[in-house]
Amino acid sequence: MQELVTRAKELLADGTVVRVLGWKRGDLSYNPEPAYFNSQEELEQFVYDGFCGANLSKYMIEGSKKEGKTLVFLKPCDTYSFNQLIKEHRVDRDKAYIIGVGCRGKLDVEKIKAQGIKGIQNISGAGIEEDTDTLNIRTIYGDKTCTYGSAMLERCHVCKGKEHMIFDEEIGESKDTKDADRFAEIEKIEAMSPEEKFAFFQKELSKCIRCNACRNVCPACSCRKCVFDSNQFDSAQKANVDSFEEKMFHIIRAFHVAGRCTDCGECSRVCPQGIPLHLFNRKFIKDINELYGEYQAGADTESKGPLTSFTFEDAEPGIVVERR
Amino acid sequence: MMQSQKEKAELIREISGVNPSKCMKCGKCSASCPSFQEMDIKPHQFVSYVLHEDIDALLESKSLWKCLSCFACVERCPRDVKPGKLIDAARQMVIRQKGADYLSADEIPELLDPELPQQLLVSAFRRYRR
Amino acid sequence: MSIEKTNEFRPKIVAFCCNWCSYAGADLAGSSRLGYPADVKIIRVPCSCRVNPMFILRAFEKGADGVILCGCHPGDCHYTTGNYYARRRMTLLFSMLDYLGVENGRTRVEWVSAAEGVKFSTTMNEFVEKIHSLGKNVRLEDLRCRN
Amino acid sequence: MVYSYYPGCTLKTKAKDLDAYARACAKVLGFELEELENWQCCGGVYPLGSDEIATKLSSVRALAAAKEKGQDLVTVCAACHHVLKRVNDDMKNVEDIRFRANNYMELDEPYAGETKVLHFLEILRDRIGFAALKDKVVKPLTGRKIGAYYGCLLLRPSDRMQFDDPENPSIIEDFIRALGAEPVIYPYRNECCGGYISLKEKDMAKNQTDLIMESAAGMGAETLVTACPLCRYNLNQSRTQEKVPVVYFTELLAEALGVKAEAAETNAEAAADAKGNTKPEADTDKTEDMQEGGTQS
Amino acid sequence: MQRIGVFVCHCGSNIAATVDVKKVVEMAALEPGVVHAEDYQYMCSEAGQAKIDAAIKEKNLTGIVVCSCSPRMHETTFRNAAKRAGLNPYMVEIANIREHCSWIHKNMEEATKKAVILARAAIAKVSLNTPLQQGESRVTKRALVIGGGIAGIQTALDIAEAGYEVDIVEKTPSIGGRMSQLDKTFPTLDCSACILTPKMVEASAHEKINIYTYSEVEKVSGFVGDFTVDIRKKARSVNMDKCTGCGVCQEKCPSKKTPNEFNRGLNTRSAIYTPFAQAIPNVPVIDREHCTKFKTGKCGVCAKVCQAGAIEYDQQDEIVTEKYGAIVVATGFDVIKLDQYDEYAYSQSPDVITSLELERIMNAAGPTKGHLERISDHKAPKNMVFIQCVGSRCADKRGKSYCSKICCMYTAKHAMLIRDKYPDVNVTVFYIDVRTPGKNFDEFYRRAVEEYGVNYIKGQVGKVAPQPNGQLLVQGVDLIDNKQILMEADMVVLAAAIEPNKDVRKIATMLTASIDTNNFLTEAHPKLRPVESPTAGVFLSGVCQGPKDIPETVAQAGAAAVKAIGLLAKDKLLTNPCTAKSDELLCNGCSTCANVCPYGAISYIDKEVNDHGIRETRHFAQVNSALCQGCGACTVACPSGAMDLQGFSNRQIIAEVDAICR
Repeated sequence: MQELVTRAKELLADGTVVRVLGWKRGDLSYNPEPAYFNSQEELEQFVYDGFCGANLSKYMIEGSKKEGKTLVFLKPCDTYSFNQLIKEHRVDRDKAYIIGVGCRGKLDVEKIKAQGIKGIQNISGAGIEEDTDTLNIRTIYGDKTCTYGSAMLERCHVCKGKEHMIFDEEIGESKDTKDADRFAEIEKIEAMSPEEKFAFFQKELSKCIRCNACRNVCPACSCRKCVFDSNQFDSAQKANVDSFEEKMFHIIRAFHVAGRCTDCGECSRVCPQGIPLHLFNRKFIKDINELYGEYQAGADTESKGPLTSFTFEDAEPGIVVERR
Repeated sequence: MMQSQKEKAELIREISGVNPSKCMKCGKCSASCPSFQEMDIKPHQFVSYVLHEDIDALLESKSLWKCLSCFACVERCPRDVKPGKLIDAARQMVIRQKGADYLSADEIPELLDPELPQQLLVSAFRRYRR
Repeated sequence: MSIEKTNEFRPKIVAFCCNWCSYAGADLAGSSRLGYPADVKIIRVPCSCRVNPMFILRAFEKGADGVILCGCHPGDCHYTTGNYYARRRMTLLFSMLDYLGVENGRTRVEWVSAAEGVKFSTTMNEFVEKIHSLGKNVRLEDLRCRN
Repeated sequence: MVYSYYPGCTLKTKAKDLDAYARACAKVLGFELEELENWQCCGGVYPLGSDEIATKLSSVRALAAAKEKGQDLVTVCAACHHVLKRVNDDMKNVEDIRFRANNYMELDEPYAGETKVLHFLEILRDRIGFAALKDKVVKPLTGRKIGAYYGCLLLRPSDRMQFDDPENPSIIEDFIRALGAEPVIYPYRNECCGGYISLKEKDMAKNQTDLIMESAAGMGAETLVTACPLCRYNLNQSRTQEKVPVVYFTELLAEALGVKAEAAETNAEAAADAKGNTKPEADTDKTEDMQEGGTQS
Repeated sequence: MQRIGVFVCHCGSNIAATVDVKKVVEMAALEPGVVHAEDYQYMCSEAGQAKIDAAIKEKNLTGIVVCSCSPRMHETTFRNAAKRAGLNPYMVEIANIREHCSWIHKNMEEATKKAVILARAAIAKVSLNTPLQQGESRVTKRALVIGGGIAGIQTALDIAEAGYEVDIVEKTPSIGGRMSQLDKTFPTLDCSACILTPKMVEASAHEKINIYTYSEVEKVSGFVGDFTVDIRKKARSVNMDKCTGCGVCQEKCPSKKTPNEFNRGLNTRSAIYTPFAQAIPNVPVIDREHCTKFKTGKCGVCAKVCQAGAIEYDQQDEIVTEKYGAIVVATGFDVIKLDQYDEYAYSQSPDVITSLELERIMNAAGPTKGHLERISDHKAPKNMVFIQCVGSRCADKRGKSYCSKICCMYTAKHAMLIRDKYPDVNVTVFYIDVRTPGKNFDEFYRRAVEEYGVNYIKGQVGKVAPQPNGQLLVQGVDLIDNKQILMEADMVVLAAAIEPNKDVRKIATMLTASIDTNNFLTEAHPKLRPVESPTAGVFLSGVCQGPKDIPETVAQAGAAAVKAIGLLAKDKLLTNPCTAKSDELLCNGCSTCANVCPYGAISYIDKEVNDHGIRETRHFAQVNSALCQGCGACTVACPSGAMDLQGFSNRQIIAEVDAICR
């Protein structure tokens, strides 16, 4: 981590960049937050550890509007988002100095709590350089441990890989964390009866409080004004009355990012209600891969997305029934 | 049970699955039929009789027992009418009546010869008897 | 074979028809007097690609029991490519609805040319029959909006 | 490759040679015909009435048995092939028949036309290929002029049978060519031989076969080849002066593959066994009809 | 708030018999914004339009809904009425209560209910309409005719005579088409070549007509008034300017085994060839597939014998790009393949032929030099049998469902010509019906029967059996005598169904012109607009639209020309104002919309905007309304809803959905 700070200071000092976009220590050891650092002093607050899950790509939309270059730290998975934003002219490549940082999987404090560890005060072992598989957790009830892997975000178990898709320089090593099939969850739901499916999503989505955290964090949901906030479709934000509104919101949100979503998993990470929102996006990704050929949004900055291209032989919508 | 001509026509349509109104009266069925000479009611007339619900005449017709079910008429019909299936349906209607078999057990022995294959007997039974 | 039963479930069915093929096909069904149930109401759109998934969900939200989208046959789009985009969009949307446990069969895409009045009519008859077999759309309806 | 095999009643009685040659040839060609256990007579003709269920059940049983074994179902007799193929088609496509037949049958798993029904000739054409067959020929029938007699059962109705062009078929001609002989094309090769009519209306059948025989002979055929025992019987009843001998296609095949003699031997043994038995059909006859018919021998 | 007027049409009894129009008026009047509602016998009539006019003026209406027939029928009528009354024509919406309601429902209560709902949807929509202005686009004063048969030639001549430039694109090496293959024409029996050749010459000599033979349309873009077309000029391998048409190359060409397409494969031709003697241009092409020089590199005889040095083996295909204001499709027909009809032994006997083949046999320039003889043994026939409706009027897959229309007449023609020239030949025609609607047509057919003794038998043929003696045994039926007929014939002639040229589907796709299940191009209206395609600027000439004979083809060719001329005569076209429009404050500039636009109508600009007090330079989409055709693909691609379609806006469609589901 120190290496990142040192390099950032150098770049600030030599004028390559005028600010740094990174993560700042939070009030607790497991909740760092994205922040701009404008001086070497401010960088003292910089942190990069296992809890720095936040994808900084989207912040570069604003960063691109600021004067001068911004140094941004991107994990391998974040670079897909950044590429996609370049493709959509939402960020300015020339305004960014990208340091691709290593990643050994990102952590989710909820996963730790779910293991029955309560009253967390401090967690150690989450550092990026630390070569340990154990997290030491100090709680008001005494010290506890859990494995690094058991505290990892879902998305890291299905990691897209260690490569940075775009960068100016790379610092740090990454680890293979993939140990699950990305589409296993989707297939499980697909195999359910319609009643089970409906019940499953009803249960999950009834938790939604329409806080819009998923939308706000999503690098693909970068509209200046969301359709759900405008009167374009007479759908301006309404109070939640029933589950349909949530369904509609989440279906349309997933549809709007279909073919553009890089599966960065931020939506599920930030949901305060713990709704597995990635299940929507990943369903579209799975369908796209199966019906129109493998496609990874953000793998490059030129290719046409699956919903802006077609072939004469494309499957008919009736295939939905046939595949069942 | 006495059935009206209309009901019988309906039954023939149902058993055969044939819609006689598709016929355009080109006569290709009769032109193709190998048993044409032996038939009193010709294949194209058969379609017309069903259309006009004149079924009793068909049930008495000797054509029922002359059709080879070779499907030449079905294959070549430009309108997909399937006259052969109508004839078979009429034959079915006859043999489904008790005692109306066209082949009785008594007459079989004299029809046989040493070379005659099983298949022939089986087929004839299916066609002629309930 | 139209369904003309009274005192029972009368579905609300929205049919989006592209102006060039399917709307004309529906007109042809009309001028050929090829009936289909009055439950079907047609909305004219320039092209099948004009149909936003929002429209379809909106219809369900407001109590529709089925939504069908008709456009030109692939290769025959008046705007060359519109129906290809519509095809992908609808395939994904329908797949998602299926995934969420909404009975598939409530949504359908059919390509109907201007010359296919018969197809339009049979498609609508079939679709209404299908919706009848599925019954009222309770899974997607916003109860608040029902009259 | 192992296929389920449905020989049919005639191949167990009057057309044992058709069967014996088929088995011998299969061996040479590298596939196996595994006879279904407890198969029942197909009934000889396909019941045309849309309300006929009971008369189709024996075929469904055979089809379901093949499905259970996961094998394609092969027939040699044209009539059995016709019946099985069409019943299978009904089970696949006609909901009413499928529902009612399954209701009768009470199988563990409902049958819905999954089995593929193949005629022996289709195996030769589509699985082995006539070019490959040609390579296996050891005694080419060079110089022989052979007319194919298709009859109606293999070809019609073409949308169901999907066997070959119903008006200008070529599968048997290609077969004849593969064996090294010269096919003779004559126009009546796809006209009916009279079929079951020959039981009661003997003259009518003879009119038909006279036409076929004369046409074939006129065009220069020295042998006729067929896949159907009834066709062969009827053709042999023809009153024409110059009778063209009629043989089964499997016999020609066995000859060309060089296994005719040994197949004939086993066949003769079988025939001898059969003669010793006063009621040869008893073990295969499954229907009442058959037993009545069996009194003739 | 809009002030809406609703006008409900009875359409005589067409609507009023099934829909309670009074009830519709009553219910519509209750809708918000509706300040006027009335019904009338015929809204489209002058009196009906006057009512609309009066209501707009008296009640200061800002929008109107007409509940009537399909908008495809009278939308323009009512828009014009609104315009005359001073209302923007795009403030008009139509509720289709005829085609989509009264004509398909029987129950009055149901139909009325539905009509009310359709009216509500239209009212809901019109409440959100905004006045739109039509733009203008230019017209390129040049027409393209695809196909150089009699239809294409006639259309081109008529357009050229009106003073406009015309290009003909013909796929084969010469113009002339099917008509050039015919010997005589009915019902006057004049020689086909004698009447066609002068037209071919006239077309090729016309200063306004430019002919691309051996060429195909490769790509079409643009729209009415402004099409851009790529034409592939296939390499002819012969220099058109140098060639003198002497024909020596064709004589000397050693490769003469290619089936002669012009003679329907009845004889062969050389690899370098002109299809027929009167070909225009009279310049041969090298059929590279069959030319020894191209196959093996050796030969080159034609180049050696060509005095003019016109042979160019290294010619390449060339793409010419041209602009056109109007396009006429005249791609014609072919006869169906008969290999599915072998009960007639077409592929088993050379003496079973199609009527088009007979046409070539009877032609002096044909394979038999005009002598009627059998192809198998060149013997003169004694008995000929004609079979009608081979593949026409078929419900099954192998044939065509339609009547090919020309066969009855050409068969009568053939029968008559044969009986006239060879009185000892017996001619029998098996027919299902003899269809002779047309001036002097039935008289013609009757002459064949009465004066020429042609034996017409009502009934079909079941089988044609080639006999060992070379005869054809025809097994047919006489339905009048109720007898099966067996007759020997020397030749059998099949009236094969005609079908649109195979390439027409490709061309229709390029033109986005619609096509029916039989591959005939669809007309804009079957009765009232029979020569126009529903695609603006595309017109139909000849059999590509439906079976027709020569006089009908020529008549339609002229009609198509007039329609094209009517278009070319305009200096400007008014464009559809229902185009896409981007909201600059909502646009993200992501370019998704541009990716799906088929017209390249969307571009991006960087411009300073004032977004609720925030001034910043933004990158956003702009629609070129001259290029935009209003499909709406972009509106759905746009995630933010910045892109909307005028006249079919998101809110309008949603209002319709809500009204229907209410």
